[in-house]
Amino acid sequence: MRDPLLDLDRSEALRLLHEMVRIRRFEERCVELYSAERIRGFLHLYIGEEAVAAGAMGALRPTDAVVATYREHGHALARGVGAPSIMAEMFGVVEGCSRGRGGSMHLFDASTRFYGGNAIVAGGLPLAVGLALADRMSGRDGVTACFFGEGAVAEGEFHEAMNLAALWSLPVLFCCENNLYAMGTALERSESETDLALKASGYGVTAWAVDGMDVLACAAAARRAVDTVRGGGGPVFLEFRTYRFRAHSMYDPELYRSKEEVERWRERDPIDLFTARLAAAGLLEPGDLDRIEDEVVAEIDEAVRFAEAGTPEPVEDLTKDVYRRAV
Amino acid sequence: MRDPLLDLDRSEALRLLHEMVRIRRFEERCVELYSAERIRGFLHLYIGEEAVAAGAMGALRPTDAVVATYREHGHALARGVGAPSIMAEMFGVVEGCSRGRGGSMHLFDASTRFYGGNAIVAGGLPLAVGLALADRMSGRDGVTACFFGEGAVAEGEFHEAMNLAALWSLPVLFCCENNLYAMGTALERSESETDLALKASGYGVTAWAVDGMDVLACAAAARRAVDTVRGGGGPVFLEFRTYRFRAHSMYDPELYRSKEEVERWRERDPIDLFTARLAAAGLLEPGDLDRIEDEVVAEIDEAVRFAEAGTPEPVEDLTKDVYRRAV
Amino acid sequence: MTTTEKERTAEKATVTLTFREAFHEALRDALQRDPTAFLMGEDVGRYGGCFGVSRGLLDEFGPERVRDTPLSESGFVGAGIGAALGGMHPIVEVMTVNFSLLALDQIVNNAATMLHMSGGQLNVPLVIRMTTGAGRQLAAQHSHSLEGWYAHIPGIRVLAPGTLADARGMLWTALQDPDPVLIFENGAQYGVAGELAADAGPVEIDHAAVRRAGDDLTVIAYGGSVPRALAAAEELAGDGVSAEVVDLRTLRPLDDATVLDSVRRTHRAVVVDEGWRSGGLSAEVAARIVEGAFYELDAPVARVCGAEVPIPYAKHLEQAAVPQVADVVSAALEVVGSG
Amino acid sequence: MTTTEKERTAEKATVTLTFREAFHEALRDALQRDPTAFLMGEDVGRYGGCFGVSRGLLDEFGPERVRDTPLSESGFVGAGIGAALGGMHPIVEVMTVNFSLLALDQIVNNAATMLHMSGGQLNVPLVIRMTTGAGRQLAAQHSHSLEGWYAHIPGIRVLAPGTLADARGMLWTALQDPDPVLIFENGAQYGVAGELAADAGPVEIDHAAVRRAGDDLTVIAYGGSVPRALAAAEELAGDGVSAEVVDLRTLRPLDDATVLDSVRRTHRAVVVDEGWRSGGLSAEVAARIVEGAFYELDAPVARVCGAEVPIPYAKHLEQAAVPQVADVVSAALEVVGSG
Ligand SMILES: Cc1ncc(C[n+]2csc(CCOP(=O)(O)OP(=O)(O)O)c2C)c(N)n1
Ligand SMILES: Cc1ncc(C[n+]2csc(CCOP(=O)(O)OP(=O)(O)O)c2C)c(N)n1
Ligand SMILES: [Mg+2]
Ligand SMILES: [Mg+2]
Repeated sequence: MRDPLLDLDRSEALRLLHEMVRIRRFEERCVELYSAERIRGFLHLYIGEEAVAAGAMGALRPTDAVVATYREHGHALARGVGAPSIMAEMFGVVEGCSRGRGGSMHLFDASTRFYGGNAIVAGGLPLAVGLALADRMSGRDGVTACFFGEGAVAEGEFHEAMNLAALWSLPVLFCCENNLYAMGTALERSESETDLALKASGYGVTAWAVDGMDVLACAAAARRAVDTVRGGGGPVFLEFRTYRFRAHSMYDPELYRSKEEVERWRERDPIDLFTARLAAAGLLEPGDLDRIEDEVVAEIDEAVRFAEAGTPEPVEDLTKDVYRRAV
Repeated sequence: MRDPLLDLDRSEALRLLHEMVRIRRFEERCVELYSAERIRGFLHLYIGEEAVAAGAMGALRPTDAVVATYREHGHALARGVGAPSIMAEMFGVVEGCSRGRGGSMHLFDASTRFYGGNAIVAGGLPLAVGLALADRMSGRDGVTACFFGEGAVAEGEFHEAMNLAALWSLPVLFCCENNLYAMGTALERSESETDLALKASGYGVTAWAVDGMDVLACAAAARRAVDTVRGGGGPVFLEFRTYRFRAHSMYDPELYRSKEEVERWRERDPIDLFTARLAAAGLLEPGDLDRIEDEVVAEIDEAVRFAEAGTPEPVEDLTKDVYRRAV
Repeated sequence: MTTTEKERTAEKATVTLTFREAFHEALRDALQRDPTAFLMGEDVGRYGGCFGVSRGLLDEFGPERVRDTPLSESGFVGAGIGAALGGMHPIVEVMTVNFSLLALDQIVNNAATMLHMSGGQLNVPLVIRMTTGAGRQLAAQHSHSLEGWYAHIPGIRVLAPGTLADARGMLWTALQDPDPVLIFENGAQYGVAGELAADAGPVEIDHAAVRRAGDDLTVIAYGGSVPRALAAAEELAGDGVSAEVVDLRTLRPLDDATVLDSVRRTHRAVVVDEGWRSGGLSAEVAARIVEGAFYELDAPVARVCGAEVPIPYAKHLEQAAVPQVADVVSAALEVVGSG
Repeated sequence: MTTTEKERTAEKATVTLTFREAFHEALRDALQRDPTAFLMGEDVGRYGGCFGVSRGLLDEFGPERVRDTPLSESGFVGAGIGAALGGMHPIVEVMTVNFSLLALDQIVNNAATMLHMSGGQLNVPLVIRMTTGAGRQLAAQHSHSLEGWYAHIPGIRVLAPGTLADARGMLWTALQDPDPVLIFENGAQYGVAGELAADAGPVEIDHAAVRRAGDDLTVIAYGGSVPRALAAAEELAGDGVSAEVVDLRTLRPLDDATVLDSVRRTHRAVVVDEGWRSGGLSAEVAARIVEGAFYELDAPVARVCGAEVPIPYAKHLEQAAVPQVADVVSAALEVVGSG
């Protein structure tokens, strides 16, 4: 395959870099805010995996749909859910994208067709099948992109959803983020067949693996996959080979992997890799990185200010929206 | 592969024939007894599929375990659960193998390690994994044979059980009885990948397909598979390609398949095929068939008499055995 | 029109049909009138529905709108939720409540939570139908009565039609409801026939109904227990006891106002519930009566429930395990005789 | 021994530890003493347990007996049932009750039915542990309190340790029980420390316990609500109200004798239950009190329960959604003031 870098114009290159840096810094700010006890509950960071969301999301149209997991800040940001409303969500205020009821694990945004934020592993996959079915039955040409970790592959719901999507040839893009661990469980202790793309092809689903640390590879794979899916070729399964640099959540002593292993993977930091590649190709100008960092900091500062100024939902509204139709 | 017929002595040949005829006539008697309202509830017949249970069960030892479905009369009979106690079970009397509490779908017999009789499709598969795990952890060399229909393959529990068994290299023999229909749902409307052995191999499980109408093929495959499993080679998946000649249950108008299709399959009746083959090979002597039929009828008559003489469980015992340890 | 003519018209205006037919008509009507509606589940199409309810619908509406699914309860219930989020009105059939346990994660963690958890953004206009109940000698794994148990979950509505009118009329209303609705069809009733207005249509799904007026006690029932409660009331009338029968109809949210109104008049209550007693809906009804009408109660609330056992196959044991008319009658007599 | 020596010994004879440590000790003890016991679940080994309960056990007992599983709740719970049938004593950890819905088919249709359905042949000596409860801002899909809901199922025992002694002592007894036992560990309690007898060991699992004696009313609680009930009783004592606190301990089978004994003396009852109110265990307790002590009741049984909403993330909303000490106090005062 032709090096996708050659097809890239500078603005698209910078957009991808910006998106990854934005996610990285956002997550880092979350850590600080967690330590400061402004964010609470479970917090799962996307640090190390930025290339996947940044790369893949660009292949989608606004009319497409996205389903994600509890590790979804990056997906929400890349999809266009505003940083202020995500931050406000984690501050637990009504200005949050889920009115402060969902927190970090349950970002929802109807306007960008961002359907969560699902905290049951593999629980989002059947939803994605249904969203795709609705598109198909309504004659719309939407694609539903469903993100999930490799740990989800062992769940029965993965199996049922893959089979349904393939059997009915539905427009679902399955984006498996294989970061090698499900909490502390390494892939080889979770799957009898660790080649996940091979496993997926057992459903008759077109599937291939992608270097999840290479944002261009992610973007190119997603574009190709989305074209297939939108063109009526049925579902596609992409295995993004990536790694999370941080603990599973804020409570994880990381007993299950060595510091050396983490360090080795950090050498393939997707942001560093891409920066170096752009520089080498002459696509990065002096000051680009600083400008991106400044923009990102400004955006995140603003998001935090917005969240801090937010309003807690009145306790009287606790039982609102259990049902849309009240009796 | 060498024709297994050539390895067969006459007594083994007649045993297999006898077992198939026995199951067939037992099932036919069940139909009569259902019409006579002596058997009630759901009744699923094994007619057409006899070669699978008759063939496969011979590969097991008494110390092995068997898990089956609601279509399990044939398995119970072939495993050595007495015809009288099976019949009594369907008459709902305490002489039944489950004291009349289980009926047709829930035959249990601890003494032959026959663990049901599971009426939730795919619900038995995780149990089989656990039984095999117990054998392994206890240092026993038992094999657990788990029978289920091809419809079960779509269930999440199939996926989870296959993966667990393969991952932990457990001694499970997965016996998939592919009779092409799950109630009225044809395989191709159920599975995106209709080659089930191929699908199973996606778990890293040794798998192959067998002509389920050929009792010798079934027996040979099961022997080979059990050897592998018992020898520590991990689970094996056998796809037995078979067909049910009757309706799914007693309430099925069979709108989903044509009479012609059923007729075509009836031409491959496993009993007829085997009889003809034995005759051609000179292994069948005049009178063999009649003697088998007579023995079988006598056994079934006796079973029915036994069941008819059975005792309904006293109503006071209804709540007995909800817990083994009463408070 | 002469009186006789009027009578004849009134006569003409009813039809005799079974619960199966009533449920079928409801489905057909929904698929005809609501272009976003579709039916999905195991064997709803070619087989005609495991209990024959959807027979013929595949021919009329085609395989996209009458969609056979593989055996994947969690998968297709979840897909129903997704399709509802995507703007459709799915009617998902889970053959029976027994198998719905496989889909419980989707129902509880997704369908029921979505609207609230998303801050009011995402409602799930989904209907899930399933068969419930014992009485057909199907034994432990095929005889659960868990509709009352489902009623514990906030975010879903739970309907239990116990009359032909509700069998015919609840689906449409449920389908137009913006929230997920579970409809429990009593399996033992499918073949039961009765009279229904020829123009019967949608019914409201918010209130319990008094099915028979009475003064001496209130018998509260739902679903398959409604006919038993009515039969018991008839028998009690012979004994000089006037029983009011309340059909809960909707198990969540529970219309306790109708129940309390009745009990405040009769001062005595018997709850009939085919489900297991401990932690069943019967307990909730009893608790609400105590909370709302304690000082008007002349006797403790009695419960007639399913025995706390896995339902056995043998007929006499199964019958002993589920409430019978005689059990209701004797509980009622005891309640009326005490206090 | 002099008195002082005895006192010193008595002092020495307690240890300070957290619920997490108590649960850990129970596991360790079980694995040491019962060679057929093994622990199986997601991340019980290398990760050390999602809440740190099993940390260190992998090193001590090895990967066969402390078995990490893939994310396959139905699969490994079912495998636990099978292993129990095969003669082992599996301790299956389902990380939290929220995920146990994925395994509900195995629990309800297999574990709970097997013994009865097989005519008494096949018992299932299985223990399933899981974390339950809200209070840590984990939002709608991670905050369920469904132990009371599970108590609806005949064939299983349901335990809800609410004290350190029970956290330490229930597991062994459950493990030696011939029937399937579910143990619910309250997640918000893991870090709570207290005093426990140094030689604390197995406890019986059949009876409720009076945790504090009182005369004016009975407060009934379980699991994570026990400390709240006790705190409320303390506060009520300041108001001159003497509250008896009953800890249910075992939710199925329910020991209503202990509850009724108490209520017959106090004539008033408040049930505290973190679970949703409608159809929750609180309803069953209320119904049983009415059935067993109606004529001795001076006021309606009150319930202090979780709000009927998916639990929200925002702290103030979450706190408002689950019963607080102040809620118990005010319910108690109302009950005592009425009737
Ligand atoms: C059904 C279910 N079981 C267990 C959990 C607890 N849990 C949360 S995240 C997680 C690991 C998931 O790993 P993976 O799918 O690889 O995603 P990653 O966290 O690596 O992005 C587990 C076990 C859960 N949320 N849902
Ligand atoms: C989980 C579950 N869903 C649905 C059913 C209803 N049902 C009983 S048998 C059956 C078909 C199963 O087909 P298959 O596995 O191929 O076995 P076969 O009956 O052909 O032997 C169905 C859908 C069930 N028993 N369990
Ligand atoms: Mg992972
Ligand atoms: Mg089949």
